[in-house]
Amino acid sequence: MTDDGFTPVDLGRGLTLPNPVGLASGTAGYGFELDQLIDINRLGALYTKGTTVRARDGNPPPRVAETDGGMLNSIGLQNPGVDAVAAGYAPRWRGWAIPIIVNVAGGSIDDYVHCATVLEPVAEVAGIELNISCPNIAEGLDFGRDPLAAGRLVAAVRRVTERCVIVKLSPNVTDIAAVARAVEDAGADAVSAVNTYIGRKIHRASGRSVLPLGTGGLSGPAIQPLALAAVAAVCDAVHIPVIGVGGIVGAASARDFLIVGACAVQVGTATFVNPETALQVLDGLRG
Amino acid sequence: MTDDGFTPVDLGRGLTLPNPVGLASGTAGYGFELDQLIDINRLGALYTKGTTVRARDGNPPPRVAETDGGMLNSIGLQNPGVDAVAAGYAPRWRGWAIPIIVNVAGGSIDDYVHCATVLEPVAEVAGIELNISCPNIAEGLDFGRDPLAAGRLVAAVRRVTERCVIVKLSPNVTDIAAVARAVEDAGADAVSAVNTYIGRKIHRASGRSVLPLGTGGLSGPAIQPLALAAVAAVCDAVHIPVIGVGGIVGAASARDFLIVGACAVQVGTATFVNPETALQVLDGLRG
Amino acid sequence: MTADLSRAALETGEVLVVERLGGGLLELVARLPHLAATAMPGTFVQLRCGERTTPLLRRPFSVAWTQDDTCGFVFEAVGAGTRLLSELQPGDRLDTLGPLGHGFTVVNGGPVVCVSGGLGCAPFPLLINALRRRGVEDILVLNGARTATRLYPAERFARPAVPVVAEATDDGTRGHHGRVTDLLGPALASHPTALYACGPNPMLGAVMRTLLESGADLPPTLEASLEAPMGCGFGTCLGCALPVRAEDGSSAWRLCCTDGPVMPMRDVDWEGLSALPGADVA
Amino acid sequence: MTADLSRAALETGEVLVVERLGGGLLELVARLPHLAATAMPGTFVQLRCGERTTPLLRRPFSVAWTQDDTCGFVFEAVGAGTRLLSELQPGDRLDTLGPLGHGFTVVNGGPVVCVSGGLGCAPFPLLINALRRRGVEDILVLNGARTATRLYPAERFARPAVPVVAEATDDGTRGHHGRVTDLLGPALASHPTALYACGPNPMLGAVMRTLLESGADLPPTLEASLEAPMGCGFGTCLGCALPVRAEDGSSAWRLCCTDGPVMPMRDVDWEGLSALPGADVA
Ligand SMILES: Cc1cc2nc3c(=O)[nH]c(=O)nc-3n(C[C@H](O)[C@H](O)[C@H](O)COP(=O)(O)OP(=O)(O)OC[C@H]3O[C@@H](n4cnc5c(N)ncnc54)[C@H](O)[C@@H]3O)c2cc1C
Ligand SMILES: Cc1cc2nc3c(=O)[nH]c(=O)nc-3n(C[C@H](O)[C@H](O)[C@H](O)COP(=O)(O)OP(=O)(O)OC[C@H]3O[C@@H](n4cnc5c(N)ncnc54)[C@H](O)[C@@H]3O)c2cc1C
Ligand SMILES: Cc1cc2nc3c(=O)[nH]c(=O)nc-3n(C[C@H](O)[C@H](O)[C@H](O)COP(=O)(O)O)c2cc1C
Ligand SMILES: Cc1cc2nc3c(=O)[nH]c(=O)nc-3n(C[C@H](O)[C@H](O)[C@H](O)COP(=O)(O)O)c2cc1C
Ligand code: FES
Ligand code: FES
Repeated sequence: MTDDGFTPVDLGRGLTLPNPVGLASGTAGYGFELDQLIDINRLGALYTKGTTVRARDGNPPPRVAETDGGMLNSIGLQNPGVDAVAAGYAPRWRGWAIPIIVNVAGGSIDDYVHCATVLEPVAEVAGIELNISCPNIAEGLDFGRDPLAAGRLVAAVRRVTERCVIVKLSPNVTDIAAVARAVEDAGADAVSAVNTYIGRKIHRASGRSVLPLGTGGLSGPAIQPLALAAVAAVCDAVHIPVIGVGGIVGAASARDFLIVGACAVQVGTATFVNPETALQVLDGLRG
Repeated sequence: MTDDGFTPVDLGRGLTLPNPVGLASGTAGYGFELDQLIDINRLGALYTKGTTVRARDGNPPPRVAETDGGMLNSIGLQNPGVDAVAAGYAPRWRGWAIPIIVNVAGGSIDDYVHCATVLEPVAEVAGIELNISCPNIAEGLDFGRDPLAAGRLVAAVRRVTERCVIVKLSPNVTDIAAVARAVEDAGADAVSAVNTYIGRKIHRASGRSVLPLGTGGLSGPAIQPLALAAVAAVCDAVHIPVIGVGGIVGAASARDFLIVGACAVQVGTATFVNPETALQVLDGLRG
Repeated sequence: MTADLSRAALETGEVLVVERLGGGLLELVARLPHLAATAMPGTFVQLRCGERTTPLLRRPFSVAWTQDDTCGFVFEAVGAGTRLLSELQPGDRLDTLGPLGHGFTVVNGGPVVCVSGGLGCAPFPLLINALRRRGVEDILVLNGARTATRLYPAERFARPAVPVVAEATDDGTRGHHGRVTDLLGPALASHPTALYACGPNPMLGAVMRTLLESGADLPPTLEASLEAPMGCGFGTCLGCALPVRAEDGSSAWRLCCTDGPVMPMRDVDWEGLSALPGADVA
Repeated sequence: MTADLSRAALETGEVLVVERLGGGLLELVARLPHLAATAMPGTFVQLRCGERTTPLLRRPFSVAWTQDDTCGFVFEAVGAGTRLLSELQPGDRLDTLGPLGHGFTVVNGGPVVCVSGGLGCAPFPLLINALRRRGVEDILVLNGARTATRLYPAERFARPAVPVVAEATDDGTRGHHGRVTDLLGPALASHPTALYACGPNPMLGAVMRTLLESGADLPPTLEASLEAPMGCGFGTCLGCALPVRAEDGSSAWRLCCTDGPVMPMRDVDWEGLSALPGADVA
């Protein structure tokens, strides 16, 4: 038990989260904004914005749109590139108590391997989360929707890193359990589920899609029952730790994921509504 | 144009809907309740409750549970069996202006073929909708999640019926367009999309799943952006008519489906909230 | 068989009063001429709680009483829907669908016993009024609740003439210290022609068990108003199944919303019902 | 570069006044000591509209003015969120996150021109107050709206001393009959040190175009408060991108919420901005 009253969460390869509540990728940047708003170091993990080999400008706006109980996003992986993260951001994480897990995205196995290689010597990086499930870039879903491809990707990354490798699964598949098993077999230390659901919104005045690529990723409370079903299926399928994410707005919706077998959770969209949500989840889970 | 000001919707094989707004399967029974509450004969189609070879008692309760902007159901295809529908219900439809499309479900190709055969001589049946996507029975999703199986099923049914065959697609797949193409190639006259999304809810007092099978099907406004994305993908993939369904609550959310290429829509869960929703959609689309 | 929904209608009424009775009980009065004219004892109404998509579904409530063109409802804020109802103000609109369901059999002669647990009080004023109009005067209400403040006030069970109300509280703060079922024994001594019960499903099961264990003859009319989570309230979603014993003794489902909510207590599969997670799963 | 959020805080205030100004404009006053003490001209606050999950996200609003421990906001009910705000009553709680964003550069000497289109009036009272405290008295407000009732009242742009307000309405019901941009020419004749603009993005583009076409020297301080749909408001979602011209002339995105909402008008890629579907896509 930590001071906070939680049993640490062992994700393998030396990565132990002080508690089960983390900030989901893409909803907390690289931590520097939220660090000014909340006591970020009380949390269990920070999953960074998806990071790619080269800097990406992201998609044209509008990039967000609201739906019933949820939001669509089409950020397009805007990020400064892995070198800037390793060289520029990592030093700023020095001394942070919260484990930093860098979310990595790419269009090819080489991309992921390159990012993992760059991050390997960076002491401030506690682990990497392979985002094989971003619906907002052309090549974003290929790995996440095919167990074989996902397995190959994980095996390749496994070869270049001793860090804990978490694989972020896409829910936009027929059988998420099959993808989970494939990445487990290929050497993933843990899986996180789920990324966003492919959704579309029509701008009613013009009859055109709101988001520039037509579709975007749906997150928020609307997807919580879907994410919960997906995470339960993953928990039944694998033996490695499972991190639940999707529509968490408070301790009750977070506990649902622990009940179905997840060992930790990530708070995403709810942080936008209230930056303190993850801390409230933490306090609520203990209480 | 009909009196109502709509261009009739030609679904093929002689099935022409007087207007694009129908009542979705499982949310309007066999029409006899709603006929007492609304002017059902103004609507474009009634898709009946999923009907099977033999009568089914359905799942143990609780069978419905609410979520943010949606509801989960696990009815388990309670229905009186196709013989009772053909012999007992069809005569009561005589004289109804609204086309009756019988939604058919089963666990094997033989089941579907049997139902289609029984319904074939029934004059009051305007078409059949093959439900290959019910998440609430053990065998319910097999056909809907595999393009090959779906194609084989449709081909078999095609051989025994001259009726218009609509195939109701499952959204719980990696590639809904592939399933749509497969059923088009196998001879389906039209497709409807989507059925419900697999979801789970935890009963927080007990920590157990609310629904008896653990999971159920999510419907309602929460899924509208997801259904819209799925229907757009189907419209891009096939040349046969596409009927959009999922989360429609009024004319605006219905029009979204027409904009992405659907030729008709079905109103489901919203009918529970307001039995007049489909009529309001109809009036709103015209207006 | 298709339910008779010929009286059911959408009606938007005006909220007239939202009265806090203490202990969390609220009485909502609204002008609803159609519902007031057509609601039968034990029927219910589907109320829309707020105008947004969360909470999505309507919520079922017994029609507690009707007077001229107004209706009364008794409830408590237990979740999102009832919380929204509790925030209504006079002048606000109330979106209703009703009357729905199969109500109580109103007998022609007494004595009659009404057994209420908690919010189970709700259908009884309307029932008692109907009984009185049939000339039934010998009406005994057994009213149980957790604590005194949560007892629906005796004088509200019927206006103007209050029936005999025997009260029980779990904590002994008013009336009998114990369960409302403890009061059944003496009540049965009068050989009632009818016993009507309403309350949480487990309480109804306890009533049935107590009746059977008492060895007394069961009243010829023996009915309970049951609860189930509802999707539609009018028989199309098939979401509100309750277990009953079919004529041949086998188990079957009946719909709470159209076969019930009032069912003959003899028909209910109480064992099956108690094995279910209960209505509080919503 | 990471945004400076050191002053931003969650603060739950109390609604004091919800005033209907006519034409659909509302002025909301709430006790928010932290925000009142820290808001700078042109910064904004993220307001939670209702307590439910629909509408899910907060909505951005300019801090219109502050006085002691209260803040004023000016808005209009255009959608679900603002409708909920418009239904607030004195005594209700208001959940805020702010101050956020990068505000106006408050110059030290005039003349100064403020250009407002529609609800673009919102940030100006606070800005004018700050200018006055720096000794700037020569302030001209150009205020445009569709129709007279939708003009933010001139006397509210600054208290107690009203600045000079020139008005324009599309329908000619008050002031100049035409666009607010028609008033720019004469205003520029005074060689303002600063021009501040706020309004819908297309109106801001029109201001820039008019300035460039006028051939007059551009004011040294030339800033606009822009709009974008926002996910978070504090720089983490990257949802609020706006097109700017980078130093090397190439196109780039800047975040409305942290790089803006106030941006140098010279930097904005007005062509890129006008090619976007616009903020009204939310
Ligand atoms: C035919 C019928 C008549 C009813 N009449 C009344 C009445 O007159 N007065 C009254 O106070 N209540 C009555 N109820 C129960 C009432 O419908 C629920 O309290 C209400 O739906 C709760 O809604 P909510 O959004 O506040 O709670 P939710 O957030 O939906 O759930 C909170 C809690 O409410 C209870 N609940 C939810 N749905 C139901 C349900 N369908 N049946 C029983 N309990 C439920 C559960 O305990 C649950 O844990 C009746 C129920 C039925 C089926
Ligand atoms: C920095 C900033 C400051 C603002 N200050 C004010 C202010 O002081 N007063 C005021 O009335 N409005 C202001 N707005 C606009 C305000 O945020 C929107 O009107 C509001 O979000 C609409 O919410 P809604 O739920 O009512 O409408 P929605 O249902 O979300 O949308 C309805 C309509 O509102 C508009 N809208 C929605 N979101 C935005 C957005 N982020 N930016 C611009 N327009 C939008 C669109 O026209 C849309 O069609 C500001 C916007 C920004 C970005
Ligand atoms: C604006 C936004 C950006 C996101 N960016 C990423 C990303 O870069 N990498 C990733 O793996 N997931 C990303 N996600 C997905 C979230 O991490 C999370 O899986 C998803 O939003 C579901 O959780 P929620 O409902 O709590 O938001 C993003 C989500 C949002 C809303
Ligand atoms: C209670 C319920 C029962 C349903 N039963 C069936 C069914 O028997 N057959 C079928 O094809 N779809 C069934 N559906 C799915 C609906 O027809 C529809 O595809 C889905 O609910 C999405 O639409 P909605 O969001 O408008 O409800 C059912 C849906 C609900 C809510
Ligand atoms: S609630 Fe829908 S059938 Fe009873
Ligand atoms: S609104 Fe989230 S980054 Fe600007």
